[in-house]
Amino acid sequence: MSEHSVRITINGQRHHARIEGRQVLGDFLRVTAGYTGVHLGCEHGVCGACTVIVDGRAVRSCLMLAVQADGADIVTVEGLASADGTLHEVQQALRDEHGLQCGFCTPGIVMTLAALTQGSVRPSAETLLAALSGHICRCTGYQGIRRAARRLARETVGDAP
Amino acid sequence: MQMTGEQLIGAPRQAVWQALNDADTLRRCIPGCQSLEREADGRLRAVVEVKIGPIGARFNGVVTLSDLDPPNGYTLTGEGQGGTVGFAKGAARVRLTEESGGTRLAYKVDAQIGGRLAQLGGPIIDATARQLAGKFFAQFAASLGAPPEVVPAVGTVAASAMAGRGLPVAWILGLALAALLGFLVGRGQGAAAGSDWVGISVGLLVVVAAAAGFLAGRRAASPAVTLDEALLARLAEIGKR
Amino acid sequence: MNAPAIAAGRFIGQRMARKEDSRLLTGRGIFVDDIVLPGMLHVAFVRSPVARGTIRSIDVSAARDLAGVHAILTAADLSRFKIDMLSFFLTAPEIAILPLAAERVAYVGDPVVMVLAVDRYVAEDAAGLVVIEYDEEDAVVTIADAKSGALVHPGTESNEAAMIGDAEDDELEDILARAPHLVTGTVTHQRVAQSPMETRGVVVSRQGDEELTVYLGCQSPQLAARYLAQAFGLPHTNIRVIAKDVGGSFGLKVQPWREEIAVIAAAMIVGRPLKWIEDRFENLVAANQAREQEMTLRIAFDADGRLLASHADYGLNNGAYPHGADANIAVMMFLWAAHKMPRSGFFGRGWYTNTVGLAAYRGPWAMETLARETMLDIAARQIGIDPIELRRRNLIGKADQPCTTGLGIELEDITPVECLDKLLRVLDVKAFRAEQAAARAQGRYLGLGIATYVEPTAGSTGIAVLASDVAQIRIEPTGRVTAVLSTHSQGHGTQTTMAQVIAETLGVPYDDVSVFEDDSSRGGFGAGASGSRQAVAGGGASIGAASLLVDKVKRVAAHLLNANPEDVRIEDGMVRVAGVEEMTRSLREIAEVAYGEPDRLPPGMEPGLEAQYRYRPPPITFTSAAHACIVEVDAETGFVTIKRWISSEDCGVMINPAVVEGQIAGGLAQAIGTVLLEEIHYDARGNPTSVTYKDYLLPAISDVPDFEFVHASTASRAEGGFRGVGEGGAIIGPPTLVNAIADALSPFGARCLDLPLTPSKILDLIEGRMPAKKSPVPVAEKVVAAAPATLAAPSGPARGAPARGPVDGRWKMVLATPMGAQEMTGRFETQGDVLRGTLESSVGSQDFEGKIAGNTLKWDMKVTKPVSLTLKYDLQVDGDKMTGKVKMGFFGTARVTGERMDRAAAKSLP
Amino acid sequence: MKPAPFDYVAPATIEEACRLLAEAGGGATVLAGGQTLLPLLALRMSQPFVIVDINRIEALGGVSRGDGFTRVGPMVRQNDIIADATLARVLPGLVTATRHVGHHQTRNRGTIGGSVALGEPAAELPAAAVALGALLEVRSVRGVRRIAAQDFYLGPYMTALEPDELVTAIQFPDLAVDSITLFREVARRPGDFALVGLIGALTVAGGRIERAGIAWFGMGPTPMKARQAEAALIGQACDGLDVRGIAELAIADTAPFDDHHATADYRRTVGRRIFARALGEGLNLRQAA
Repeated sequence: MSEHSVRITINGQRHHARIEGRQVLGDFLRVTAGYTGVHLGCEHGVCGACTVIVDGRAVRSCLMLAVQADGADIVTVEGLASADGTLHEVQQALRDEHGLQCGFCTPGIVMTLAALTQGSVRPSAETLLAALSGHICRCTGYQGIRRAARRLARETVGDAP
Repeated sequence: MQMTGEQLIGAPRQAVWQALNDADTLRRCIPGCQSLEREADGRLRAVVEVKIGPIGARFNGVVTLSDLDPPNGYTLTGEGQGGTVGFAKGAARVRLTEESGGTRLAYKVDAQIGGRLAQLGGPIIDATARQLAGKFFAQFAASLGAPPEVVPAVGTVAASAMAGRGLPVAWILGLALAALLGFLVGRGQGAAAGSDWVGISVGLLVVVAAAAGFLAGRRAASPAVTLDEALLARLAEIGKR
Repeated sequence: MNAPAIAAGRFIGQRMARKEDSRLLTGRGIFVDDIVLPGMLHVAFVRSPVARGTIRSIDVSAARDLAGVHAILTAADLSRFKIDMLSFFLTAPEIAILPLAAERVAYVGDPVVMVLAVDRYVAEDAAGLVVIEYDEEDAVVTIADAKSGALVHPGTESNEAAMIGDAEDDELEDILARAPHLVTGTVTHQRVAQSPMETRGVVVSRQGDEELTVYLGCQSPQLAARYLAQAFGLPHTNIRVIAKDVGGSFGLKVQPWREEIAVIAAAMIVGRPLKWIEDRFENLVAANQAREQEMTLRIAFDADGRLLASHADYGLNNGAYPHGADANIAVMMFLWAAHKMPRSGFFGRGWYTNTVGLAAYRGPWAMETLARETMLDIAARQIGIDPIELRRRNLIGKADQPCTTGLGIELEDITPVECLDKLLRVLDVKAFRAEQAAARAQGRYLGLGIATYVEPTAGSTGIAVLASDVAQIRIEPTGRVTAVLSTHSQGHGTQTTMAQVIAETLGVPYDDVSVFEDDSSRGGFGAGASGSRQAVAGGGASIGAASLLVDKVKRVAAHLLNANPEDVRIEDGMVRVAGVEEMTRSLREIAEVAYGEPDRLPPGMEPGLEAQYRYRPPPITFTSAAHACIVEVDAETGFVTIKRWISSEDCGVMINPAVVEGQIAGGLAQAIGTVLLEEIHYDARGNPTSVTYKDYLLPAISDVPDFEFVHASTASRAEGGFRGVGEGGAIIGPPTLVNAIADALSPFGARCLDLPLTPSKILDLIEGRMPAKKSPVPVAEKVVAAAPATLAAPSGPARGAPARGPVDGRWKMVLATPMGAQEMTGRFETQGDVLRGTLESSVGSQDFEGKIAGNTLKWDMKVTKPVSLTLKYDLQVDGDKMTGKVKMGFFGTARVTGERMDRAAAKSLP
Repeated sequence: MKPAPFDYVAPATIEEACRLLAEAGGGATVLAGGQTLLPLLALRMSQPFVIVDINRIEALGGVSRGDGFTRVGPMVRQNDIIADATLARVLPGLVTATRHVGHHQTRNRGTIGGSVALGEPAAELPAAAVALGALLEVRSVRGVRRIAAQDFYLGPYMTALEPDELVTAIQFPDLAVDSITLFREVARRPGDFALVGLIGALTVAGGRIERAGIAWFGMGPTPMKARQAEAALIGQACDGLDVRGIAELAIADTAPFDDHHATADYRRTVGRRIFARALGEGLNLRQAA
């Protein structure tokens, strides 16, 4: 089985590692790089808990090999709040709206919302809610998550499920 | 899962019996069969590799021949281990009787598939095994010099037509193979997108139905599956391997 | 007696931001898989691919040779430990349960071999190299299979895991037969997976010979530690269970089970830290599951639609190794707990099958609400009464209380009627009916569903482990407050809600209070999350401990300031004396004196500001609710759209409305999944076939509507007036939605009693094609007595054999009750056909008198606690063994076994 | 759920990729978006000796216009298909279909070529390729060949692609400007597999249907081309079209199956209805309402 040396930037830090070709990105981020905020909920690309931002886009870190991220710039949930502890806008919205309970699925939801709201143009609530259909939360019934998404959206119109 | 059936083969019974006991013939006829060696006391050890698109596995199968009653028939019991993906096992009773125009081969099979195959593969298994049996049959008959049953350019058949086709040896090893479609060895590109991957079981069931139906030829019942020329060409081509 | 809604306090009743959230939102929570220890090895299990059979051979040679593999263990390796698997009640199971399968496997996924390797990748590589040969046998998969099939557990009498109630009740049958209206239906609830987003997991490290630190996904570190201590026969204090953050549980992690126990045993063997994190495939194949039950309910009404009687025939698939063999007595206890039901009977049985074992799932008795509420709607249609009116006529209201239900439950303040009233204030039923009619005219099918229920939450009788909770609170010398509680959160937010209660009671800022509940080595025993109990049990304990501190602070301050303790108040962390502003001191100043200057304290006062209080909640506390749901069913595709959902609940005083609504909403989402999406499938050979999240469908954000909340909030009699709210949504949600769909489909005369209601099934209902039904429970049919050979267990009791010795003497007896096995000592003495004796147990002893005929002993015993009932014993003596049954009124019949304790004592009694 | 060992190679050119595939002799699996392959690897249902990652091959990306056709690189990510201005103009049907593939997060990685090459029978893009008459350009060390999408799919995950071949381009013929797109999908949840779905493109001129390409997904072993319905539509006047009759013909070309999520019966019944609606609404026919 092949081994590869990779250079990956995570939350602004450069990581240089030698890894097996088969190592999944999610395992690399958690085990090799130590970003345990990345949660593996299903390892087959359905639950969304492992979502991180790779080169500006929200992707499932369980559906990518770590070696594929060689040279990539990755942001995990640990990389959002500012150094003084001030929460990122998305994190604050979820906190204010009680958008989490056990918090296991939360990092993925945070990263999807962070990826979609980072640009200059705010997406609509519909766009955010459609993207959130790629996340499973077993605790909240999505009420606070939906409120947070609407608050983060360009305009706060109701969603059409 | 149970299968019973019979088939007329255009060859004398002695020839059929010998072929049934000739490891080399069997190896050539078994889809995806990498090796098949006869061991002491009638045991046959086989390695079958199967691959469909990105999915694939290697199976080690052992078949034991018992109740040997040449040239009238025998009983086979077989087991195939696919490692992580699961297992397949079963038993089959084979009878050969002479008839005008050749030899009638009748068989009765009882078998199961287990492990991830059964959990993720769902309903494909049963149909796959039947299809493999039919597939083997075409090969086997061909190996005996008689052409496989005529295949219409476009076969229109019902899943029910799958029943009662096939030959136990292929089927027993096919069990291992049943994991996935033998006639697909090495087919398909592994790349995929979307989260499309779980539909596998579903689809396989039907393609197998189609293929088996196609092998079932004219004994078609009400229309269920229409196969296009490309598929028939592909199946025919694989049939030649 | 309902107190008016409580006016919100400073913190109690406020939507405070959760203390848990800042760490969870920034990726700094600590879940089991985040724990890494030096030298830690990773575990992968090799699991059975067959549902039932014997293990012919195990070959681990190839796996053992793989680089990176440290050890490979089987049941034989673990057999050096005597491990007692326990039920949730910490009682011994009725069947032998091993962490790893030894000779037989009983379900697909049954763990057989453990691989210990440097990482999970290698562990799985090696697991794939282990070759196990099985002799497969026909699997017992469904309840129907269990009744006729082979024994799931050889050596048992039958596949009946547990039984309650009565098969025959002629008097009741008579009432049902004569009733003006009899409504009958069979409700089928599919098997579901609790499916917490964090799967099960354990990291364990051995310190010294017998000390263990266990990081565990659980619902209470305290209960888990006690469980492990009993299971391994170790001193409780040697086991430290830590569970900082747990990613949901919903009943699955209520107790450690086979895999966790196996990993802990393995760690003791190899002396290296071990980690096992269940992957999602394992979770859906081999983690205990829930529900899968059927109830045939017959309800009799008088001409006015008032309840006359009902009979429930109930079956529950226990799987192979349930967390506790169960016929789910709670289903029967609460089926009519809130209704004026003159006469009700039931016959419930739990069955062993070759499927994954039964575990709790949010509202484990929810079937009673599903069956009752869906059948009440059918009754309303059949009788021709509005479903709301039918409920009004039969619900127990304020004026009817206090009262005692037929099953001995004392009701004083349930409020389903009040909840219904409040609900109907925000729901205009008339307007909806008009809209519904207009829609139907255009071929659109709208439906309104309503349901009511009551939910028992914290209780303090019957279940020992749930009887009390403890709070230890300190006002630190710094003036900040630290509380160590026996509560535990798997998302409940008890670090937030308990801090609100403590800050409110103490009069300190919310931010000054820190709550710890994550480590069994601090604080005392408590069952943590279970049965919606924490607000009541934990809240009460917190109020109790905080009140002790308030009292002490007042006495200290009064002493220091020469004031009257009654005039001292604590507000926002400042200690004030009424009317004397300059006497105001910070709590910190008082604390510094209390800890550091004992001489300035009142004479004889213990220094420090620390208090502990263990709270016993009232015997039972009820939460009530009424929900309404409006749906539209697309008659072309069978898809259901939920247009509106209103929850009107009374969970007493709300500590944090946002948390309350979060609990209800989470339960409702699970309810929506249960009704529309979720189902664990097994094929005929016991292969699970919904083993990924593409086949096991959980509700997504697009499946769950915005919920509207109405709160009745009447104070309970519990400390603080809390009632608890954890499970309600998952209990009342399913019938609310099913009733709405049935209402929408009423033009088609469809009955929707077979969950889940998939688009395919709904279309079948609409077009009159009956969907393929699973085996319904035949009404009160008797268990086959004449058993096939397989049922004649070798070690089975020799029935009807003549007594080969007198009964006189002392006997060790075991009573298998719904609460687990109860041990007692029996003393017997016979004179002719008169039998006298005494039964002694930890609870106490009681004399009895009965009859002996041949080898058959019969006597009755009256019991008054927890409810009054008569125990009817019927035993056969066979030499030094005794077997038989005891009828326990509505608790059903329990098996009794006995063994002579002292041969010598025979005949030697005075 | 961790992948079994394999060798990983990431060629930079098509030629190198083809050479690697040829050398592997059937033992290689191509990694494009990986949104299907990674779960199969994690479940160990896929245990290839070699993974050939084509994500670093520049030449496999990009959307370009040719004479009478649009060329889409197989490695164009699904979300880039959705965002592409050219495709929105010339292939609205492809864009609509792509919106229904998986979820936002999987579409950020998932590619059109990966989905088309896998041939999941319940997926949108293979059906789109068939309905829109796409031509697949396929390369190997043995040379180049072009395969019409309708001949490409032999069964689920079973295609005309040889083990040493790579899909290097997907060409869509231009549709008349006033062509009509038909798209309907019924799935348990957004992003789930279709229980039943259809995509089609009709070209109307002078009130008559000139060209019709229609394919089902989730309705058989492959994307099922509605041949009989297409034949019946061509040359017909839009007004007074027997929508339901044509829906019957369309269903005749399907072979649905029972599974956990729906029965074959359900798929046929609902397929009939959504076809009639899609066609009716597409042609603004009153019968549809």
